[in-house]
Amino acid sequence: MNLAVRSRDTRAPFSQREIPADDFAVMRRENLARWPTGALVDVDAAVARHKALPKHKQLAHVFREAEASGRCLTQPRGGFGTLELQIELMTELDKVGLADIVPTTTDSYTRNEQWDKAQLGVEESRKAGRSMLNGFPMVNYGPIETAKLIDAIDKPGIVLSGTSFPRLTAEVGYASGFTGYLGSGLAYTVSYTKETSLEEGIRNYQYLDRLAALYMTHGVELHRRQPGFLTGTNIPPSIAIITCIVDALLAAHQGVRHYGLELGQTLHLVQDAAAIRMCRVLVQEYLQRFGFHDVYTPVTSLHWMGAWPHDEAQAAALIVYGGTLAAVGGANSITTKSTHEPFGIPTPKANAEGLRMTRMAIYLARNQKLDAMPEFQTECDLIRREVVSVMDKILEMGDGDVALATIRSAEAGVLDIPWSPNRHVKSRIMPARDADGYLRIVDPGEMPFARDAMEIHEAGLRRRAEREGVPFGHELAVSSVYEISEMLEKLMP
Amino acid sequence: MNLAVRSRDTRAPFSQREIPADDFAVMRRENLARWPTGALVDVDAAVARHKALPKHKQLAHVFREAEASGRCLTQPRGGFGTLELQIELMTELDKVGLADIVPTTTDSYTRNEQWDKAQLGVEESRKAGRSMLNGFPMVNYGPIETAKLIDAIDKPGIVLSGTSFPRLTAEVGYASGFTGYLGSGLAYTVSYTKETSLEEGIRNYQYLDRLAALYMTHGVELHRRQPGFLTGTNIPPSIAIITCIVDALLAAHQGVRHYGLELGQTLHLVQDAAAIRMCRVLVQEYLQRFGFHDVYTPVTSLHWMGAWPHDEAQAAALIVYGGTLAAVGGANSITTKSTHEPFGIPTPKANAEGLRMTRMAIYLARNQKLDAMPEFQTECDLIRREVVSVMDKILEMGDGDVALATIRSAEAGVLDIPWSPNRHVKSRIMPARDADGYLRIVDPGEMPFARDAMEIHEAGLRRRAEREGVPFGHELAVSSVYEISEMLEKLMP
Amino acid sequence: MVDNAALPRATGAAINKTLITGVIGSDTHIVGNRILSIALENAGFKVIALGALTPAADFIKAAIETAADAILVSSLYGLGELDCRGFREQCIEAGLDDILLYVGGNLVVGKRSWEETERTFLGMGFNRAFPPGTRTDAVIDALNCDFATRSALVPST
Amino acid sequence: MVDNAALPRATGAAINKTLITGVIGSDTHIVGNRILSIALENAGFKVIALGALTPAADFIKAAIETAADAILVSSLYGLGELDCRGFREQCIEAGLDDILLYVGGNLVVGKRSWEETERTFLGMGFNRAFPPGTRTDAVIDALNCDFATRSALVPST
Ligand code: B12
Ligand code: B12
Repeated sequence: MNLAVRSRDTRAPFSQREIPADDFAVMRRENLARWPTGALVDVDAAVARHKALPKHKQLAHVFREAEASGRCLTQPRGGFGTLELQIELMTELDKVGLADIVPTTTDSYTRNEQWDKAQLGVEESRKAGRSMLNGFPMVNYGPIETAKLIDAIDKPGIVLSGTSFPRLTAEVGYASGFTGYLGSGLAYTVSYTKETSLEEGIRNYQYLDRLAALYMTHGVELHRRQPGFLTGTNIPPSIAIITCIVDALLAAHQGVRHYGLELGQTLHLVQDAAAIRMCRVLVQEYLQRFGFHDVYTPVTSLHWMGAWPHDEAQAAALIVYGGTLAAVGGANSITTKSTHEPFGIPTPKANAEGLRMTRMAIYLARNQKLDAMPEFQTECDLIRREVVSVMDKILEMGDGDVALATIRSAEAGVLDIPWSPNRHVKSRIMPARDADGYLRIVDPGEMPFARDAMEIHEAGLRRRAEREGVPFGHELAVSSVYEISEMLEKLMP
Repeated sequence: MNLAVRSRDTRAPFSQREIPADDFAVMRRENLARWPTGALVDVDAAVARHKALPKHKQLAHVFREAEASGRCLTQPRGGFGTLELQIELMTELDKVGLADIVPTTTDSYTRNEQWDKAQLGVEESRKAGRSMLNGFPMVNYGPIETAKLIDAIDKPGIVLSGTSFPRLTAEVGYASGFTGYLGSGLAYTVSYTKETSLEEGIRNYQYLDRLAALYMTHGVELHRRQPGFLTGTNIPPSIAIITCIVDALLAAHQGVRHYGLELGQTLHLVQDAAAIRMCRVLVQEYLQRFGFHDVYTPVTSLHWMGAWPHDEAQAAALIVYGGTLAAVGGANSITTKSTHEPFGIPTPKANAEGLRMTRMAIYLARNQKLDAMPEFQTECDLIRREVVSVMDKILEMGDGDVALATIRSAEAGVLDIPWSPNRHVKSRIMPARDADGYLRIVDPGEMPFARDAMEIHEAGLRRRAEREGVPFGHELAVSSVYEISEMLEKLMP
Repeated sequence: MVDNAALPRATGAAINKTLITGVIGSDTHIVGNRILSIALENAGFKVIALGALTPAADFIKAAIETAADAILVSSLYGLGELDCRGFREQCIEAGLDDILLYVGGNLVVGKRSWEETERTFLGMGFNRAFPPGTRTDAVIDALNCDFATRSALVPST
Repeated sequence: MVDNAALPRATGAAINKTLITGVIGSDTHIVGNRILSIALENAGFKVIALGALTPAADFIKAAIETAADAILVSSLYGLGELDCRGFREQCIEAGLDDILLYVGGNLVVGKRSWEETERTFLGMGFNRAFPPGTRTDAVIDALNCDFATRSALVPST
């Protein structure tokens, strides 16, 4: 990682403010100079490329269309180490899996800006005849080569790159004709880094968001998206929604107007539907409060993000049920997994199969909604109380600036993330599944959740503890990490 | 088929009345004489065998236990042509599939009492090294050999034999230690025969029900069960429930007190939950009306009984969603299928996989109920109105006798079954899926459904016809036969 | 499907051909057979539908009585291989040496490769065998094609 | 799982052993590693937990500083094979010739046979490799067993 360059970016005082055009031009020049392919990024050419794309290959458009016709789009994940393998994968996902949105996941070296290591991985992969990288090294290939991926498919493409350092990858990705980009400063920094400060992570995503806004000024609307799944490990809806609000406000300040929100599934029919509803509602409320009245915020539901069972039959159940949850919950899209999830990166075939299972599940659950169900309303109210109590405290700490609010509240533990590897959050909050299958909070750490909400959480968890004859405490959280991955023989003997 | 003997059974005037003990003894003697293995059936020995079974191998007990703890039991189907293959299958279903109830499906020759043909099939299967029969020829093996099946498993066994001629198979099955037996006079006659009269079918099942009652007088409670799936082809809940009521009343008159009710899934979350609820409620209401206050009637939900998609991913979705529907609907058990369903009889492995997918789905949906949902209540009311309007007319036609009511109402078309091969029902009623995914009735034939109920059906169907630009009529029914089996590419392009 | 139910789809040589349909043996799967029969009729064929549970001999008897041009045997329940043994021989015995024989449905027990199954039934003397899931349009197309070929071989006077 | 969290489960030769844990390379999968570290500590081991994103060199440095008896390397993200290359050689260079080396997690990209994967990592000099889904009890048992064997080989004076 090129620390020298990174420290240059941090010159301007840290705030939520839009990066001024002049500063941004300088930042871009410096950024693009970090690896040879950066020189191939040209916004004018990229804008022309985007404008030449048919509507159905533009993700921003596809989302709005789908919402109008009440469809839930499907999107897998997937990245392999070479262009050839990646084209093969994307074609399979598009043609066999019927993916509505086709992804390119980058490899971990790329995510950490270790492009030299990634280069090695490409070569090793070519030699080994199989992918030695866990994703596609987009920066190494550069925008001209990478554009071939978009040419190979008949759907919109999205870049998935779980990192706090997206600046060069984003330049390459958008320039290549990808019309969507997943990632955000708060969410990814807490889930993908150990030492990186939230300030650095947020600055890097301010760059990316500012880049999307730059395309907008050229008449190209790009999709940006927040990965609310965080550490993927039993994230209660309120935690995910709080990070969605923070990241959405940060993005909106940079000029983003098409901002997706992701939520990992809790696997509870009612809780997931309520989470999807309240994510949409609450993010909009906070955006409006800050004067942003024109940000479109579709919600994506994610197949179970925690540990998966090894039995393929059980895994299939998670996939299909996930499709049901997304459809019933009214998600705008679902991000899918495969039966290979517990083992390793899926083959294209397994990945396409996961898509088809999900798609059929969506078809079967069409028209089913829980709106009129009292439990749904109760859960919506509960989520609102949780989010508002914490969110208002977070904002208060920023003296009107969301960026500062984020740093300060994380430091104080007011904003906290379960199971985070990052030193700059306390990671004291502990979630666990309760007696009725809701994901609840067994220990809020320093998070100022409304007292009456926490009482509901505790009651359900105490009932579970009692039923299982274990003490009320962290053990509930640990066994909840394993729960869904347990063999059926143990889950339901 | 031995017509001579069958006509002897029909001597007593046809009615709902319990077969007197003396008559029954004569009937049993004649019946058991029809194939050599009949001589091996001895009720005293059989009673001893049943009493020696541990509680967890007694289906009547297992159902009550499961209900008390709110569990939904799983049960597959399955039968192969030889004892060795059948033991292997049942062991796999028990140990790998974790089936709570282990089945033995008989072959079609056995069902039609063509035991000589079945014998040929056993020999052909032995030669070919694979099963040339579509089930286990239980009568040919006889009770002593067949008992080895029950010894091989650690769960209760149930006989599945779709036929109007169950008398000898039932004797062998119960004597072998099977504690459950599926089939009924009305339901199976309309779905498994062409020329057989309802009178004959009902008489044959009166024999079987009377046999179960005979065991009861010896202190052995056996599970009997009605196959409400009928022709498996888009059966609306009210049709299934009407046949459940008729067959339950017939069974209760013979002394049966543990009578399961089956419902094929409609694949609609709300409609299936309402169907399960109203099946239980309405059957009890009619039983009580006839003075039967102590019949236990658990409800079984059946995986999609119509045509299946060939794509295994799509089939997996039907399996998992089916588990969700059964669990959310509060079914006492679910009968499962596999991804091989559209092709042929599944391998033991595929069958066990279907069980595991379903079981995981049940686990995931635990605690989820729709009771408080207004749509659920509306659908329950609708089902009640449909059932009561037809059922009361059926009973009226019998002058107080359910058996006579059945024959007469079928003849008049007041009782009718969609897609039946049987000449003695009109099969004029035509079901189809409506715009919201509910199974509705596009043409009631002569069935006297309440007018306001039919208006609701028509409205939903007209909306679908309009959306698809097809006329309101039988085409809706035909395309609904194919619908679920269509490739995803067509269902949801 | 009966999308274009009203329009006769049987073409040229196929018009006015008589077909026997039915489900062979102890097989009660009537749904697909019924839909097929209706579709064939709507397509302009003359259809004698014997329904479910039809013995092999009844197909042949009906074919003789109606001077049928083809017999379409359905078998769904897994015993097709046993039920259809000797069907062509019985036709020949009855003097129906060249009658067009189709078979379709779920032809064997279990999930075997279609190639293997097809070979088995063609070996038994069926002119065509159809895999599970066959749609009615495909059957109509095959009939049109086969009747056209046959009429080309036997030039009409 | 931490069912019996309070009871030290390390037995005999394993008591008071020092273990280094961490997730190697650019890998952020901390959950399993954290649960494992807690379980090992609860079992009576002394655990130095380096956390996620730990370079190979840091494991070795920590092992030298604490005179550790074993290093437990986690790798989940699929680059384990690349990240762990030369790990044993680096240990030997640092004078940790015989230190017990375990590796676990999701060790390769994709779904390869476990036998093949295990062979690869044992070939790289790890004493044991653990497949995906390994529970903490299995790790504790293996440590107990290996420390017992080792102390039997080197008789304590
Ligand atoms: C509905 C159904 C039933 C209903 C039948 C109701 C009725 N009376 O019709 C019920 C529930 C009663 C039933 C019973 C049984 N069934 Co069933 N059933 C099915 C199911 C789910 C759908 C069949 C269907 O209606 N398809 C829809 C129609 C439109 O399609 P189709 O029948 O395939 O017909 C189309 C084409 O095949 C083609 N076609 C058909 N015939 C012909 C002929 C020619 C010449 C041509 C060219 C084309 C052609 O055109 C049709 C229209 O497009 C199938 C599995 C599946 N397909 O998903 C199993 C299936 C056929 N059944 C099966 C079995 C084993 C049975 C039982 C023996 C066991 C049991 N489950 O109880 C009994 C049989 C009883 C008996 N004696 O026949 C097996 C057959 C196994 C095998 N072949 O290896 C299947 C495949 C399920 C399975 N995997 O186990 N069944
Ligand atoms: C949760 C999760 C995440 C979270 C991680 C959050 C966090 N900071 O910890 C998030 C969402 C951030 C994530 C990100 C990524 N993930 Co991930 N993730 C998972 C998942 C679903 C569960 C992992 C988990 O927590 N398991 C629960 C714990 C308790 O189990 P465990 O980690 O296996 O540890 C136990 C044992 O393995 C054992 N053990 C562990 N270490 C060791 C060491 C020794 C010596 C021993 C003896 C035992 C042992 O003991 C532990 C306790 O029982 C797995 C798939 C799965 N397992 O279902 C994928 C998985 C590990 N991830 C994968 C990938 C590819 C990624 C990404 C690269 C791509 C992406 N999806 O964005 C990034 C990686 C980023 C990076 N630089 O590391 C792949 C790895 C592929 C491979 N190996 O071929 C997997 C297998 C999913 C898949 N099939 O694609 N992931």
